[in-house]
Amino acid sequence: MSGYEACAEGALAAGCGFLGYTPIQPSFGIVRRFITRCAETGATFVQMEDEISSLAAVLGAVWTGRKALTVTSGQGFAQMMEHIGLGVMLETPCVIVNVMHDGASEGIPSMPGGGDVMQARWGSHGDYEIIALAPNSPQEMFDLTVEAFSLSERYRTPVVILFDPVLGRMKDSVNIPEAAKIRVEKRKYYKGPKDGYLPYKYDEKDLIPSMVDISQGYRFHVTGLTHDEKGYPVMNDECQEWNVHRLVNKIRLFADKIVRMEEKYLEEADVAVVSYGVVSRDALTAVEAARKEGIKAGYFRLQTVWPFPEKRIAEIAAGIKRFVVPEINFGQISLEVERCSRGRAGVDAVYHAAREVGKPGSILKAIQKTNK
Amino acid sequence: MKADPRDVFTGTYYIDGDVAMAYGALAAGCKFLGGYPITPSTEAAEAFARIAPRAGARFIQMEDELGSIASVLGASWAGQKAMTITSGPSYSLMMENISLGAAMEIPFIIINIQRAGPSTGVPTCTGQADVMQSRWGGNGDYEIIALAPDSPQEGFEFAVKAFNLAERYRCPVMLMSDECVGHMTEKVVVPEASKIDIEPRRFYKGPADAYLPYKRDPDLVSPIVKAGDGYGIYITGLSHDEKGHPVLESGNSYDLEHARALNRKSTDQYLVDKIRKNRDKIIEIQEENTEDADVVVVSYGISSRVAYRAVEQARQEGYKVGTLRLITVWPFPEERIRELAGRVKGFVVPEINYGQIVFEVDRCAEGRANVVLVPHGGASVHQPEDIYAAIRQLLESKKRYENVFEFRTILERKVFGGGMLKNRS
Amino acid sequence: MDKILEALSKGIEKSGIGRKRVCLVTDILYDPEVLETLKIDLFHTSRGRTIPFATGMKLANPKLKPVVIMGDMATLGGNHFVHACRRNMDLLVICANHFVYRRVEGESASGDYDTVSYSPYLLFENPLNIPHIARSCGSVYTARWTALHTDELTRSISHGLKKKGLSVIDVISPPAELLDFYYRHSEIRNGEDTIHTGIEEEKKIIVGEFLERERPTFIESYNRQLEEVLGDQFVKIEV
Amino acid sequence: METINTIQEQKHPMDDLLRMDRIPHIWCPGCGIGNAVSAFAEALRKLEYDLDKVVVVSGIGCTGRVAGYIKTDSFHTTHGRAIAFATGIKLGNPDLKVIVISGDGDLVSIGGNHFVHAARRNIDLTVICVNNFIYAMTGGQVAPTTPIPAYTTTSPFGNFEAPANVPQLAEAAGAVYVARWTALHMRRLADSIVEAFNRPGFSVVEVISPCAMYYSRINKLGDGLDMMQFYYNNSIIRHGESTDNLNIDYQKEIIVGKFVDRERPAFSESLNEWLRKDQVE
Repeated sequence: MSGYEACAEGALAAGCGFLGYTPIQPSFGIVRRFITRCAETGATFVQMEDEISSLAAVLGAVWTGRKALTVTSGQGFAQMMEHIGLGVMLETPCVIVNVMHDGASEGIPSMPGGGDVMQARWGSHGDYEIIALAPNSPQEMFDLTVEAFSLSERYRTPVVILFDPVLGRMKDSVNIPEAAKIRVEKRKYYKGPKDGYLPYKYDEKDLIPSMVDISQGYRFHVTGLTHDEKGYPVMNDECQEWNVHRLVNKIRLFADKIVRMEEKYLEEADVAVVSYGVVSRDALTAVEAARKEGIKAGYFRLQTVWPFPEKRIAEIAAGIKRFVVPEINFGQISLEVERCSRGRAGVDAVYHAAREVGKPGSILKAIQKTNK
Repeated sequence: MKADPRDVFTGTYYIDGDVAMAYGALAAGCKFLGGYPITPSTEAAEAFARIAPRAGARFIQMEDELGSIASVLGASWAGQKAMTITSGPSYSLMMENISLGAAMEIPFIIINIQRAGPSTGVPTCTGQADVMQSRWGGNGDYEIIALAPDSPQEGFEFAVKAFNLAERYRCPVMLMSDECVGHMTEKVVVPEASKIDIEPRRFYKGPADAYLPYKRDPDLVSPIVKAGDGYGIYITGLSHDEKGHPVLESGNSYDLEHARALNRKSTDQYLVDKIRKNRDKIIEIQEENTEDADVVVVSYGISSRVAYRAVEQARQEGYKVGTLRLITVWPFPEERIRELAGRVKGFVVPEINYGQIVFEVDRCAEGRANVVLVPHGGASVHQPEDIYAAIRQLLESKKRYENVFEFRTILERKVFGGGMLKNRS
Repeated sequence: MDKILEALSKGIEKSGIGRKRVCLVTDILYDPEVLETLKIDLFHTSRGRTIPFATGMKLANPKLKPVVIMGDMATLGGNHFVHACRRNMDLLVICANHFVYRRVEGESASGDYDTVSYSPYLLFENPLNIPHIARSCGSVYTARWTALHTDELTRSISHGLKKKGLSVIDVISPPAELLDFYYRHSEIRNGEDTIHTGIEEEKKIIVGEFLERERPTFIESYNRQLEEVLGDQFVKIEV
Repeated sequence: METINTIQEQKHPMDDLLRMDRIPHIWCPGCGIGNAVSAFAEALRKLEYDLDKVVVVSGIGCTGRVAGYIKTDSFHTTHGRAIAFATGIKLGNPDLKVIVISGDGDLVSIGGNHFVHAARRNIDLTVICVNNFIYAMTGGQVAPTTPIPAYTTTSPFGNFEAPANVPQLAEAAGAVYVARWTALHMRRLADSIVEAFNRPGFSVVEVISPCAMYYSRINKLGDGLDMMQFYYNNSIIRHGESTDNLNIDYQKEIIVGKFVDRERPAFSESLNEWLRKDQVE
């Protein structure tokens, strides 16, 4: 199964019932798989006129009780920025799959890229936090897509899955467990009396308000404007503080629970290679090659790019000399690593590592250099 | 080069920041505005529409923001200085075409009057939460320049500066103002044309058949031509080579050798390199009393004016507090922060968001100085008391923070009481 | 070379407006080699944003006559199309009506080509009647041809280039192997009411020149209105 | 003991349909949006439809605030994207009745593409477009519907762009039901909304409404009521009129009525049929 197909299967396994999309290279593999499985799963789909409306339709569908997905790439993702903001403000769980391609604007559509990582975090106006996952194999495409739906329901936030066309086309065996064994977080529904429902009354413990579906008789109102507990617009700084502070903290304070990462050979390492997505495959090869040469290299992979594993990076930084951060861009996550290492370990960014996918030469060279 | 007297409406005005920016843009020679109404930036477009026909400049209100930014790109390629004015959600809609503009290396400016977000937020009130977005909002890798004025007068001056930088480096320049500055009415002096320096567009002057749209000079910027000059240019948002022709992968399989060849041909890296290489020429900061400071307050835009009050108070009480105001928010003055981090106790960063530039400061502080964020959800400005208290707290604290320290403001305590704080470690 | 570009090149020649004045704004990826024949400036923009890009160009340099070839017109750029027609911007818009998203591996066109369903989107969706939308929104010249109607297309392009205001030419240009199929299934009906030019299953494709009329262009209206109000203070847009 | 007769608290018939806890609303005195809302509420009352199954979606702008006052499940979304958002709701749960209420700038300018394509797909939505010829929320800028040569803040020397003809655009794109009324045609408007509501497919009702604050003030057209009456007195009812003739000139007569009423297969029908066929193959 290819990465694209694994992603579509993961979405369906997580109970996704709606796909809104606009065809754009190179994300189409997911759409094709999803559509062919629609008839048997009862899911529905719509091909919208542009990416703006794709995400808008997805947000609408979510409020009817479905889990919803949109897939896109590059410029399409850039068009979605406004509605990521709306999704955050309405606290609408949904999953956005972004197949990153190389370069700014249209770049090189069929080449892998990593330039949208910061965009996923900062792309929409205003303050918010988001969750972004970066799988590195078809199996993980499946697992993390399921996880993405879980996280989005748990934290009521849009979740972005970042991968690239190389992973999308990569064929590998994917183990899809039985339906009973796939655990997906259930939506947090309100269960009290009908007239007592307040759309944005949050739980003190997790800061998450509970949802209801359209047509259940709650007659609720939600708005993208700054709103109070009732969901009605209130235009003052206190209410703005009430919204923004919580939107940010509902993820920031629980980052430890969200963060997923993979570590190898990090004990007694001198150099740690921090990577994510397709590059991490080469990073691991490079680390192992370096270890054969006697360099004490360690391997650290981000499965959740956002929130960033700040604490863990700081811990690792205390024990090593240098970080090597290979990325398919001109320095994005390397900046975060630099920040979190707090001056304890230097950071070497390896730019555009992926133009050499399949040959970890530049990463290995960077590791060797740190050892000198 | 000096400004064209026909474009400069010399005089002393009592106008708001939005209008001042429109005057500034006209003075810089802007001849095209593609706009779409959105609070709180509309006044600028309205002012432009009123004045522009007299200066031979054109205003068109497009059907949406995607249209307005695309029309700006087109107008710029047709040889005119062009800009758009926007805010909040509209700015998010423009991200795709900002990325296109950066990739095509088109000089243009965007005036973003920031408002409180996310989403529709509080349209009529201020915010500073689009700062990271202007740097990272488009897809792919590119660098931009962003300026943050703190008064209507600066709104005028920075609009001119923004056009100059855009023409100089052929890149998008963001004028990141905010609702406060935009709607603040103050004295604005528009000088005579002979006192305004203008960077003319660098047109190519060599023979037509030798023209390469992306052949760079030592500053990594290339001269430009106009559409309709007969050069037969091919301009694309795809990754391109010197000629502007797209470099594309052949077939679907991933071919390593081919990828290497593309890497050599593509000019993508110059989108970031041209700014990074010229950082020192671009970066502007305004420092006061940083020489002997124990604490430096790093701020930009309207927050710097609020901070000024707190700093004054702290200095009166004998604390050694300096200020560093970012005039160019992007590129960020990394080196200077690194230098200061070595000798100050810490930085206080007041911004009307929950942490954006403060992370950059924290990164450059490299753990050598404490960094305190004075956050603000938006819709109003900080209370100087908060900034003052943050300065005091920083001076008194003995331990080294493991991350950015989020100061608890009066507003936060008022809104949440003990509620949200319980969760804070 | 692409049939549309071939016709465009001949059309520019025929119209005699000069290659320097024409520039091409498109969201379809053409090989740069086409410029050797076309000898005009070519701008490859983001999907669907061709018309506003050309609008900006026209206003910044009114001497230009931007030609827009839209690949994804019917979807992403629909709104710009509607409003450019309304404003009557002085552009020539050619809709390369692929019936399918050409760059996405021919989604709708997969399957048996002989029973191909006339749909630019999904197999079951209703296609947009482009000439009718154009007419309703205010374009001054509307025609439709298949890419194999070479002479007619050239004539239309030449006419559109000379015509003041927004001209729309809907060109049925499916993947090469289907060209002939559509050509055979077309019927020329000049002057047909655009209400009947919808592309429907089991029916012939109506082609021809459907509409020709005069309306003031954006720049003409702009000049007239502002001159009236501002008088000498107004700096006119020189065309 | 003598009982004192107090005035009994009475329930207004619209209390159940509007969010009374949000009244007073934000609209200016003399605005026509209130009329559109009461006509809509009246239509809901006449329909006797299960209000739990009705969803109101609106975009941004003065009319965009309508969703906040209607007591059904209601969504106030982003600028221009109300129709796209509503499309998602309708496809997510086809049992719902989804109504989009928004302004001319929101639906026809920035949302023009979604308007065209939702009509083309024939998504089962009812769109109520309150046309006040201006962007009012942002302070009176030129809209695509502004007649020539009305003055606005971004057409300070008079508008020169040809205005859009909303019914014609709707018809050309494929709407199945198109009507237009002015804000004072309260009963006819309510009846039209009922009809549109019951019609499967994409239906559009345009409401010509005064903007007392900006459009009227800048152009010196009197107060809101004057304008409302002017529109009403200058309207000519012509059912079935060709949409070609529906352009609105500055302070001239306005043709109102029901212009289009036809049948086309709705999106969900076509989708389901396609899925069934696909399954068989």
